[in-house]
Amino acid sequence: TTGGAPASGGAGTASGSKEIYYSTKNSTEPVHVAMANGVVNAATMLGYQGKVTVAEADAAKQNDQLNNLVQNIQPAALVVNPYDSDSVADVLGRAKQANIPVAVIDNKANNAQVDVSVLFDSVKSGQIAGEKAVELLKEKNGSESGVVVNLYGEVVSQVFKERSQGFEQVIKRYPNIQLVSVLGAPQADKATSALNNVIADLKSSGKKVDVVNTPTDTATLGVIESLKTNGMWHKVGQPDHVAVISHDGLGDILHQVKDGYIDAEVVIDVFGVGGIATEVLKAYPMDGKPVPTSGTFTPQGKYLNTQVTFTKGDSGPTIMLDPVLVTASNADNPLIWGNA
Amino acid sequence: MSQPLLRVTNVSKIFGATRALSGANLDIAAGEIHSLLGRNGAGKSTLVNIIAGVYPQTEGDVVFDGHDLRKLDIFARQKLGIRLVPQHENSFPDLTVAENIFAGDLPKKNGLVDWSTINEVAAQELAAYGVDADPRGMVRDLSSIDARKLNIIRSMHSGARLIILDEPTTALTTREREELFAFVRDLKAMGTAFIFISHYLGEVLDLSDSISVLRDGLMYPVEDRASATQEHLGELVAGGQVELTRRRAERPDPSDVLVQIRGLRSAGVEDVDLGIRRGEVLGIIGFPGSGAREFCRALFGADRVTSGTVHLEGRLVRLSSPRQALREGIAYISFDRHREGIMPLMDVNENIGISSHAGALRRAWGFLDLKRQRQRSQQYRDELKIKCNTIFDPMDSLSGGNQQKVLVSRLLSTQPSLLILDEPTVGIDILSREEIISKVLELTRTGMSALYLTNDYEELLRVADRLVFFDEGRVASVVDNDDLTIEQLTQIRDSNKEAASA
Amino acid sequence: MTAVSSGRKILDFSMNNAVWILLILAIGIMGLFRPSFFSVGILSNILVQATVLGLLAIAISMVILLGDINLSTVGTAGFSALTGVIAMKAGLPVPLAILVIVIMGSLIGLVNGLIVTKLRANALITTLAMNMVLQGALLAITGGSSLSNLPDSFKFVSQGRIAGFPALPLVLIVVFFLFHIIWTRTEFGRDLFAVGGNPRAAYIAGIKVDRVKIGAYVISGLLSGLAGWLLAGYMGAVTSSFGTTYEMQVIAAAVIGGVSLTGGRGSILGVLAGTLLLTVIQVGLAILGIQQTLITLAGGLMIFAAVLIDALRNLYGARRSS
Amino acid sequence: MTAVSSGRKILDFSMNNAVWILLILAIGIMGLFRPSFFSVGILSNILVQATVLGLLAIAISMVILLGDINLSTVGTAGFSALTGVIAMKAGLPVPLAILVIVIMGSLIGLVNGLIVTKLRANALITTLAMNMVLQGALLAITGGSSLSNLPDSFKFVSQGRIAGFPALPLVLIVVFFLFHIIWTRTEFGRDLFAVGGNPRAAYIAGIKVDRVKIGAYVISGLLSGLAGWLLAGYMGAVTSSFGTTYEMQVIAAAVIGGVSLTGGRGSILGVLAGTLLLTVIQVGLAILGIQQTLITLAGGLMIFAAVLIDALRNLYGARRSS
Ligand SMILES: Nc1ncnc2c1ncn2[C@@H]1O[C@H](COP(=O)(O)OP(=O)(O)OP(=O)(O)O)[C@@H](O)[C@H]1O
Ligand SMILES: Nc1ncnc2c1ncn2[C@@H]1O[C@H](COP(=O)(O)OP(=O)(O)OP(=O)(O)O)[C@@H](O)[C@H]1O
Ligand SMILES: [Mg+2]
Ligand SMILES: [Mg+2]
Repeated sequence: TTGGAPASGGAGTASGSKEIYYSTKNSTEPVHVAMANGVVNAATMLGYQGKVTVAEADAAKQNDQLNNLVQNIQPAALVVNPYDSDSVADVLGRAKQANIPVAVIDNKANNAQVDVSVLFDSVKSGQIAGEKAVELLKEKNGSESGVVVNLYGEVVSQVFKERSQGFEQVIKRYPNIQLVSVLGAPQADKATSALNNVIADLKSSGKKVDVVNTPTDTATLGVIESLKTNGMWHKVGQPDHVAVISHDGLGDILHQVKDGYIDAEVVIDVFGVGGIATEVLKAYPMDGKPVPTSGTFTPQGKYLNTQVTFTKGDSGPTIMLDPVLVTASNADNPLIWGNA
Repeated sequence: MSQPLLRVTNVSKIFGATRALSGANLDIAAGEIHSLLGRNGAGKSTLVNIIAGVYPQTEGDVVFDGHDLRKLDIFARQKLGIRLVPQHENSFPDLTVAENIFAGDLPKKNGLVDWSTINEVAAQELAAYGVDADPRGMVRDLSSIDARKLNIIRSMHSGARLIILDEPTTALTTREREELFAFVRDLKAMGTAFIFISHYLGEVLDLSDSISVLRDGLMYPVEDRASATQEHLGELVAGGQVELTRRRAERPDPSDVLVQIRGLRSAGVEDVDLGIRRGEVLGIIGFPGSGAREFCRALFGADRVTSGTVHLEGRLVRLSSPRQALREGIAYISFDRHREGIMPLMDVNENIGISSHAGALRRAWGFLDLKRQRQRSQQYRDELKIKCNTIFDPMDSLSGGNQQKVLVSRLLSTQPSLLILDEPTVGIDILSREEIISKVLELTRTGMSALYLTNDYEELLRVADRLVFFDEGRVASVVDNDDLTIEQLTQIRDSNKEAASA
Repeated sequence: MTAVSSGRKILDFSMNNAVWILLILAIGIMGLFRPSFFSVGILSNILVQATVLGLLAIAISMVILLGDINLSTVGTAGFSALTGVIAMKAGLPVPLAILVIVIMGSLIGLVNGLIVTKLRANALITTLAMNMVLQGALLAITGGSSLSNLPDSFKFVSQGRIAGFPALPLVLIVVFFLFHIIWTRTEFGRDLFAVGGNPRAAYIAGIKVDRVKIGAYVISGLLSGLAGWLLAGYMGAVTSSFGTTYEMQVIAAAVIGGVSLTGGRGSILGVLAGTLLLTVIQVGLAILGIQQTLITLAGGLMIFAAVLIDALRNLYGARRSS
Repeated sequence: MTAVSSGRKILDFSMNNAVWILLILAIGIMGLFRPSFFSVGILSNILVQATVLGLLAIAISMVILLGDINLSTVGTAGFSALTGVIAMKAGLPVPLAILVIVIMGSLIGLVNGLIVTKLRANALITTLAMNMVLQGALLAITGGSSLSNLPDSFKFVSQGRIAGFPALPLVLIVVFFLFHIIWTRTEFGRDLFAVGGNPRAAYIAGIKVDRVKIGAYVISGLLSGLAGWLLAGYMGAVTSSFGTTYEMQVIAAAVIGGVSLTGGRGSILGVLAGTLLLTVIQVGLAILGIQQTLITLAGGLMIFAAVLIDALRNLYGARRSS
């Protein structure tokens, strides 16, 4: 088998493996299932076999799995979605020593240098949602005022944290908007209960919710039920409509956007993040070339992002993928993972 | 006579490597009281457990009232009227007294449990059997004697036709035994049959219509019931002559006081002053609640001492815990073997050694001297003739009596100056009893003193140098045992009681 | 004299009703910080949110009373709800789909019960493994996505109103009343306590120990299935992380409610108090707007406090009776 | 005759060593599907990954032997590691920081022990609440982010090699050997088993029951702290969800390894076998590249199978002796 001795020169991989591994942080959310498919499909397109290991939302487990991959399996390339940005640094260093090309996607890796990082700009997602919320308030109430509920997610998730942060940054600019911030994600029942409580709480002071934002679609499923039970589930445009803004791009939620119940969905390029990372690995390090830190890259596969830009980040060359705001008009775009 | 009520034919039982029964035979008619005698581990409990359906026999037949019991489980046998009263752990501490009596067969009205009937009937039955307990109170709060009686009431109330009493009288007072026998006779008169297991030959002769002896897994019916005597039964049980151990004539030196107790108080003990002489066996007598047992427990640190001093060899001893007491040279065997004695999961070797961990078996760095432990266990096994395959047999595979011998070994091996024995021969066969007693007496000759608490006055009078009578938490009187008789003893005990209440 | 004895009486009373007093205290404190806590809306929300937890708490209590434990209640709820929803999506009428859920829950309970009684396996580890299997199966079948768009008739009890009042708390009340009767007045209920208190004595007393145990497991599964249905209806979906918010709370509710983990001791009223206490803490923390990173800690400290107070209560009880 | 008895002997042997045989079977099966499983690399990885689980499994076993349970081992590991790392970042030298971790673990154990013995609180619920508090505190202090950039000297044992062989398994071997000695040959160890088997009898036999119990909890905390240090070193960070994968596995490893949940029975060799079995299953599933949504299910089924086989082994043992 592979002796573990790194090949000299650094072109290509030591093992000659035809496998590209994707280490995902969890398999419970559809987003991550789709993201894994992005890697697997790109690998297949490039003539490799795409394989997936799942860390089941545990940093130590992901470490174990990555160690196995780096030390024993030695795949042609490794795409990693760190469950915990800080705890993968050591093992990624070992991958570098073993000359395995590595891309980090979705969540960044701190204190590590990798061949490429392909990331979502989650703060920007939140900001886009925030701006949409302000716009909706203005349409409804004639000014930037009203009550906005942000159901934030469990704080261990960096993405949820940044989405909330971006959202609240925007909302807090407007003194006449009342922001209610409450833990209500990612579980649907948590969202239902949290929103029920907020609605009851507001009601006792004679107020009503105007906009609800959640950081993820599973929570939005719970929001829908809460609005239904409270008799607040109406179509866009009806007088008692409560605006809902969500993130991710789950099929069921896209349907609600199309049907005119949910106002907007901030969609991230889920297929693109893994696909583009895999394509970049193939085009540069697997071909013996360093990844540039400027210029553009045009992926062969079809993704929401048709062209991306290299920048220089803390962990080396970085590509930031832009989120896309989806409303009723563009909700059936087949490149949105939830429509696949 | 037609068919007997119960017929046991050629029943054998093998537990792993142990042959507990080989070909037992037994016939019992309705209204008959049949007693089973035998040494510890002879197979008595095994036989009755097989009859009741607790576990199956290896071979042989049991027929009850024309039904082949082989095909019936414990529930079906209970429906036929077979009821087993095992000796221990048979109540529900967190259920009420009334519910305990009816558990398994609760009266119902409209499909729901009929609590008012349960409480009423329970109150009647408790009164009928002389148990002074609130039917709505928890069994947890009952005295252990009352809890035991409750067990018996439970099997008697439901129209049983054969009641099996496995050592029901251990640790009962004479009066309580009489009460128990009275209702056994009442039920017998109504046609209920009994199997009665006991190691007390006197009461067996007193109560039973017929007797069998189990020895080495074999069964010997006592042919000539009418002319049987205690001596005769004792020989049958032991398989030879039993020599009764007696105290030597010469008494310990009254001026050589080993333990001096002054003003001792604890729960149930009020101001006890007492001197224990070196090499003396001091018998302790008192009704439940008189403070006799409580005194023994306080002296061992098992109950908290609230005031008073104890000097041993002139040295003030601290009685903060059993561990401290053992360290000071005071050892205690509890009357409650299962809760306060055996370690069921550990082997015989460890059960013997456990109280010496901080003493003779201790080596540097908290290590134990395992080799020494094995040697000592082996020695006690041989001396006290503990019946087990090896000293590495788990404790819960030993019969009750042999477990008791292990506990005696445990405490003797701490080489105490003062040994407190609380019902040490409960459930022990006559031969083993003499073995234990003579071991204790032998040690008193080397300077150890013993407190001996038992309801078996015959035994007490054989071993004690002096007797201490307790009443209302105090020492009522101290009497030299100069060939006292049981009658004299009970007379002193009862006159103390009267003097106190006068 | 009278002052002393009435002081003692008050202490006695508070110790015996510690959980209820804690509950009232908790509500009072929450209300102090946020008066809206006393609004009908929030109080009825608490009852609504207590329902699923309450059913699961009775489900686990059925087994804790035996002296065993059932760690698979949440997994059972999720997997049963899933099968029912799949059957419904495949065309089964709603009432039958609900029946499927409840039957599936009971079947899982039956399997647990058989393993524990017939193979004499340890309950804790068996149900722990069963929970992993069920949650794993949920994940495998949903493929990580959610089943949503459930019909209104399926959600009626979870979201509907009867005379303007939410229907869910009615379920809570009916089920608690029913189980109060079962625990105190039926033969099965009393046998349950007897078996939990002393299985050997129960056996000798002619109680079919294995049958009672299996029955308790089946009912535990049935209630878990019921809770699964209600939760699915409440959040309008079966998700792959179904019910995980309840995992720790279920045991806590039962034990804080005074169901003894050694078996044979417990009351339905206690379980209700434990359930309500935990729900009030949850809802309160959410409404008070505690800083996000502190929520877990605050919740943990509250449960910890409840555990300590419960321990003091028991210690006090033991002191008094000895 | 001889055929029958030698068949019986083989059966006896396999039943008594069920976990070891399962372990060998698991390794064999994994190797069949993927021959690389037998490489020195993977086998040494298994040992590396078994170390943290192994230490936590002994930690929980110390308390399970008492008949109690300690559900706070993972929380203790995380919180202790956090305090040490914070102290280190504040300037404390590495060896002292490691000491801080171990002392903090022991202190948490002490608190658990005192609550359980002096307040007579139920261990399961106490340690469950303690775990919530510790994990909540970890989250509150880290604010949801991680502490990384740990110095190499801190990580030496976790990541370093001695004579080309990873250092971590050495810790595993040393600790297991040490605890084998403690359990079988020391006064404390034997007292532990006695207290677990019959606490009241142990008291009367002169054992300081409370002290032994508290000692067991303290050692349990100490080992958890040690595991926390090693895990922090292994991952190179203290994260806010530190160690949560181990949560279920810790109990499973101990119980599959034959430590009786009713107390008083267990062996270190069994715990080792349970630990290795679970690790092999984990590593194997990862290496086999099982479809991601099936992994939880597959893991659950494997543990379930181990539980069933263990139950059959015990049942067989009981049959033999009666
Ligand atoms: N479950 C068991 N496993 C192994 N051996 C057993 C078991 N139960 C009883 N024995 C053995 O069977 C034999 C008969 O025991 P049994 O309990 O019937 O004696 P016994 O006559 O009741 O004694 P005792 O007078 O002490 O109560 C003993 O050697 C005992 O050790
Ligand atoms: N079915 C069984 N399985 C395992 N152990 C048993 C079984 N039956 C009895 N034993 C054990 O064998 C020993 C003897 O049992 P037995 O029923 O004879 O007790 P006993 O004679 O009533 O004890 P005691 O005399 O102390 O009351 C006891 O330690 C008991 O725990
Ligand atoms: Mg017996
Ligand atoms: Mg006996």
